[in-house]
Amino acid sequence: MGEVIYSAKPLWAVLVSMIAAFLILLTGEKARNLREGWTILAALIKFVIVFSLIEPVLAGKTIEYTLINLLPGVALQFRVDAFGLLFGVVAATLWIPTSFYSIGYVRTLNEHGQSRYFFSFAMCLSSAIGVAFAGNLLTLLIFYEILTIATWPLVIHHEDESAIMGGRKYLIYTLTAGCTLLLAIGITYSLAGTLDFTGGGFLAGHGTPGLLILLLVMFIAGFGVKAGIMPFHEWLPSAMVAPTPVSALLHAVAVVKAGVFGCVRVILFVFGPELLHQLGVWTILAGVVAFTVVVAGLLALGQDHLKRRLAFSTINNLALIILGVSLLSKNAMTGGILHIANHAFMKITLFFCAGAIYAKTHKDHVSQLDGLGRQMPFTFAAFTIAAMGLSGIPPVNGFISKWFLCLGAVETHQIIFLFVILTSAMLDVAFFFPIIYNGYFKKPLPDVAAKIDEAPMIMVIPLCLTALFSIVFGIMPNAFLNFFNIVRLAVTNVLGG
Amino acid sequence: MLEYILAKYNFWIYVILMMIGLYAMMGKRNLVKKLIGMNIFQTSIILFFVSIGVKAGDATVPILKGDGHGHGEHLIQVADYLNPLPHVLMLTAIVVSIATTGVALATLILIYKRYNTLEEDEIMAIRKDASSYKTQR
Amino acid sequence: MIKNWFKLISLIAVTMTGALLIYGTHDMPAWGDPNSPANSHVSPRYILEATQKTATPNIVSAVLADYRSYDTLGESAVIFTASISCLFLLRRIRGRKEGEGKI
Amino acid sequence: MSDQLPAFIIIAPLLGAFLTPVIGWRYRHLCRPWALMILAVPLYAAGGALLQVIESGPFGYNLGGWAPPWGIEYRIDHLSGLMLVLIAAIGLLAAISAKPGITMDIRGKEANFYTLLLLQITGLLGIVITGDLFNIFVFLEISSLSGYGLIAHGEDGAPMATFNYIIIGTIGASFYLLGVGYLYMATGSLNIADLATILPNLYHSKVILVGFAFFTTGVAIKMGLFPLHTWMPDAYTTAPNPVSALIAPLMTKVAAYLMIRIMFTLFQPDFAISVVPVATILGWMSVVAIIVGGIKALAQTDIKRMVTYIMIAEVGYIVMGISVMNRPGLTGAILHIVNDACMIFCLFLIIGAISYKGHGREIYHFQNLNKKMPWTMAAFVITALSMCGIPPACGFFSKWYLILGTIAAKQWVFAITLLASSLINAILFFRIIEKAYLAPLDSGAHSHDHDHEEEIIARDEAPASLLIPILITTAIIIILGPFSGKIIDLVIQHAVPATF
Repeated sequence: MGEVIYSAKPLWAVLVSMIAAFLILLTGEKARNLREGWTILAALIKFVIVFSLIEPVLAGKTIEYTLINLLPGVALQFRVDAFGLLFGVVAATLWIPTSFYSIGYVRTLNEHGQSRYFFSFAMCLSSAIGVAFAGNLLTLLIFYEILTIATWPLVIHHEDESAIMGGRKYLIYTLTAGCTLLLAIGITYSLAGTLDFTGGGFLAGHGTPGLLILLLVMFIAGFGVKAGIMPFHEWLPSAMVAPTPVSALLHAVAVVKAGVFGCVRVILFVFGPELLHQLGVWTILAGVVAFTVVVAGLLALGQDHLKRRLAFSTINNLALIILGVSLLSKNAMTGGILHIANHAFMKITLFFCAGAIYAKTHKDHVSQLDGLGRQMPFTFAAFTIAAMGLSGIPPVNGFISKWFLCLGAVETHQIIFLFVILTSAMLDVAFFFPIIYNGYFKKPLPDVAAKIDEAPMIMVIPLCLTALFSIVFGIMPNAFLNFFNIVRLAVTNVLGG
Repeated sequence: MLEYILAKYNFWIYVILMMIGLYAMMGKRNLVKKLIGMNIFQTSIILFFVSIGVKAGDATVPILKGDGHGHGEHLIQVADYLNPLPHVLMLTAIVVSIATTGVALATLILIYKRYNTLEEDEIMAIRKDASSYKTQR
Repeated sequence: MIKNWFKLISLIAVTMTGALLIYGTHDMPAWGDPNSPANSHVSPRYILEATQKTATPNIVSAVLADYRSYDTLGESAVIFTASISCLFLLRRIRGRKEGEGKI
Repeated sequence: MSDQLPAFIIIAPLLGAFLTPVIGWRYRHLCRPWALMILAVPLYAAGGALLQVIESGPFGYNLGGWAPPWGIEYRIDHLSGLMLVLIAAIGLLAAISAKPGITMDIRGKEANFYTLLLLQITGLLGIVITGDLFNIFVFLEISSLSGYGLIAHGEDGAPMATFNYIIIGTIGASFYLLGVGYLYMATGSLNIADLATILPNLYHSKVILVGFAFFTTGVAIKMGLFPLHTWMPDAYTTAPNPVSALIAPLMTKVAAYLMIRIMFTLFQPDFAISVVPVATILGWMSVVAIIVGGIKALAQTDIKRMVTYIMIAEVGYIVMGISVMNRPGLTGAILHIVNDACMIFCLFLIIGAISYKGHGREIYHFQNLNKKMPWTMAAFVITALSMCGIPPACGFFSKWYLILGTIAAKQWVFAITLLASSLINAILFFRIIEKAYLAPLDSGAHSHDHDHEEEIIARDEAPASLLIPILITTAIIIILGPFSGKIIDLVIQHAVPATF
């Protein structure tokens, strides 16, 4: 790794939305515009700070900021490397459209508890950035736990029975996972004496293979809960009771991505490809996630509730990311990491669309959408673009990541995984295209307006923008935010050379 | 053997006394009896302590013979006087024991005013009735 | 039945405690041994010095009120605490009926 | 002045206590300012003492100018300095917050109340500061006796609970005294530092073994370690609210401090490992304590009683940290003493605030409480999260060190118990948070698009004298978390024996 810059920028990136969160709470319901002003302001400042980090990181530098020493060898420390930056940029960028969209959504539906909603939202973003910029496992865990708690008020937002049950399920899953992680991190520390992420891992040469495998299982189980890996995915569809922007944030940007991010951090920066090859567990790991990919795709087919269908699609795609990384070949890794960003843009578009449809028409089942494409053309166009992207159809950005994933699968000489990836793409087609077909070509239901009658502009513009960006990044992966270069750098950091 | 018993028997007696007191504190159901047990227990500890300070032979109470300014009739011999420290400690312990007894008696007065009995079983029965009454309400 | 069961438990606990205490006496210096550690480590100095240092022929008083006077301060605090505790518990405040709000 | 600083820590509250009834004789309303003024002195002095320890290492103070084994000495090292500051700070906050509780339960007896409060704090401070085994007993009795008096003045059932506490507490104190007697018999000394140099030659003496056993049992009774906890839930549940807030967090922690003193200063650490298997026994007892405490807490609907059972589990944490006998474990135990004192204190204050506002303590009484008492409930949430071990609140960090300790000792059962216990805590607290923050489920009227027609619930916050201490404690809970590294660096790492 190259030069290290000491700067408080990562800290500010985390703090800005935390401060905003408290300002939101203090402002309260009385001054709504001011309250929403804080959200937007914080989102913009956060984006500027994170954006300013891209250039030095791409120049091979690492930005470091130590807050407090906790243990010999462990500090509360931020360290921005390429991989962390990727997640950070995605989260910070997507917060801007999400905040606008949220404002539209909660005002259209006249939701209750708006202050709590925006407060939790800002806290989520803070902790997501904290997860991204964490320099070691303990710091990561700290922000990961804050994220868990900050999301809970969002999940139970509706305060009806299904919301509370969903919230309980969510807490039980994620807190248990947090405990598992705490234990795993404790063991890691007692083995290696350090917790700092190192490209290529730092656990090699410590402990017995049996213990290391146990450790890997604990880590993957711990982070896998948020990432929705198969035996632990149960909470995710239940958490769909949350308001749609929350689902968008949950599924596209912050929460589940934090889980995936953690998995990838552990695989690449704690264990490292070499150690995993030595232990010979990568095929098992890849097998488990491949199973998740396929089964989640199949389950998605059976869902009539639109958001539940999207939830299973999320599980499917997240598993795809981890699959790419656990294949441990260069291209697969590139594809997997790049898919973090690409999937975020596409999935947030899809959720925005689902939310716009719900806000306008109060419909949330696939079977109710017949002919709605004529009433809401922009929404449906965006939906189509994102769905195409997820199915791997060029020129949308999903194609690029899937292409690299396929290349990587071929590199490993395990053709089965290539089949898995292709099957997944086909399943994507199978569960998305009926929606598009229903929307455009089916005979409109009686309650569908004949003329164009979209959701409020403040909701439609963000979803169009994210869809647009999905195409732009499909054509020029390096546009604006240099995603592709960042990913390449991250992979180089891991594999060296 | 006899020597061994002679060397230890008085500690044993105090231990037996202590255990009588401890049993009363734990096993008796009458609160006053518990309190009496507590007193026996504490007193036996005091006796135990005091017996540490004993010196066999001619040792006497630790009050110096002499003019009180160190110019005694003869040189002070350590073996002539009992060990004063346990006595000092036990003066404090006696006070502590009295104080505890006092506070315990004060709570007993409160208990008696409220329940009109000092039998633990009866008090428990009354409290059980009261709480079931509360839940019914 | 339950009562007896409880007493049995107490009896066992008490017997075990007593046995432990008696077991501990095994290594004790003999009763009245003038050379036991208790009689030879700290206390001789009290006997030898007390009159010069404190001008008190009664060594117990000297130790009580001077060497370990701080214990004695604590002792008076204990008595004070107990008296205030009793006062606190038993004093009746005018205008407040006894047992008010209680069963 | 600064040489005599340690003396002020005890003398000020003690003399203050003696004078309080005199002041209260005529001017009852002056008792509170007087007590607060008095309590500021030990806080200042303890802070100064801690700084001095940090700067120049442990120091002693000979009372009356008598050299240690003959006279009584104060011994202030890193551990006792930390404890002094903790006790003085919580004592002051408790005295500030006592006002509403007094007007509720103890009207008319302010003078006596503040006297006993000062004596209680004197006793606790004295236990920590003194370097003499018998002097510890005297202060233990001061704090116990004032505690008995304060607790017995509680709600219905308090006298009975207090009587049980007196009996069991006296057994504990007497066991401690017997331990002192056995040690004195074998060594002839009462000074801890002196004993620590004499004892290693006598480790295989049966007198010492029995003395140690009685020390530990006596202290375990005072701290409410599992099978000896029976007095605790009743006593702390029935005590008046300001009293439970003062005594519950401090008494158990001071007893835990005593246990650390006995095992690591008075005796060498390897005594408890190799000579007698005390460490193992304590470890398994703590496992049972954590599990039983958690399960019993789950069974309670009265939140105050629930917190007392949580305390039993938390005592288990501390003992577990001690029992693993390694550096991270003991660090975690000491850190948890500080953290847990703050958290339990805050919880009892919140319970006091809620009761003061006339709400019941059953969980269903928490309905809508977030609208009536938003600040109190926010503090409750933060404390609850800290109890569940959610960062950045302080609970997470002590848990982290404790888990490192269990891992280093390869005690997997211990580690899993700790984790399971934080999950139990999560269930315990989230069922209350759900109740407090969420609309009632059975109202049925909760449709998706309700138009702000929720009934307006007036804000009805606790008085400032109670609310401000709550918020200060909450702030401390958050700040202690990230700064635990600093505390360990400056203080706790020196308190852990160098052999670890």
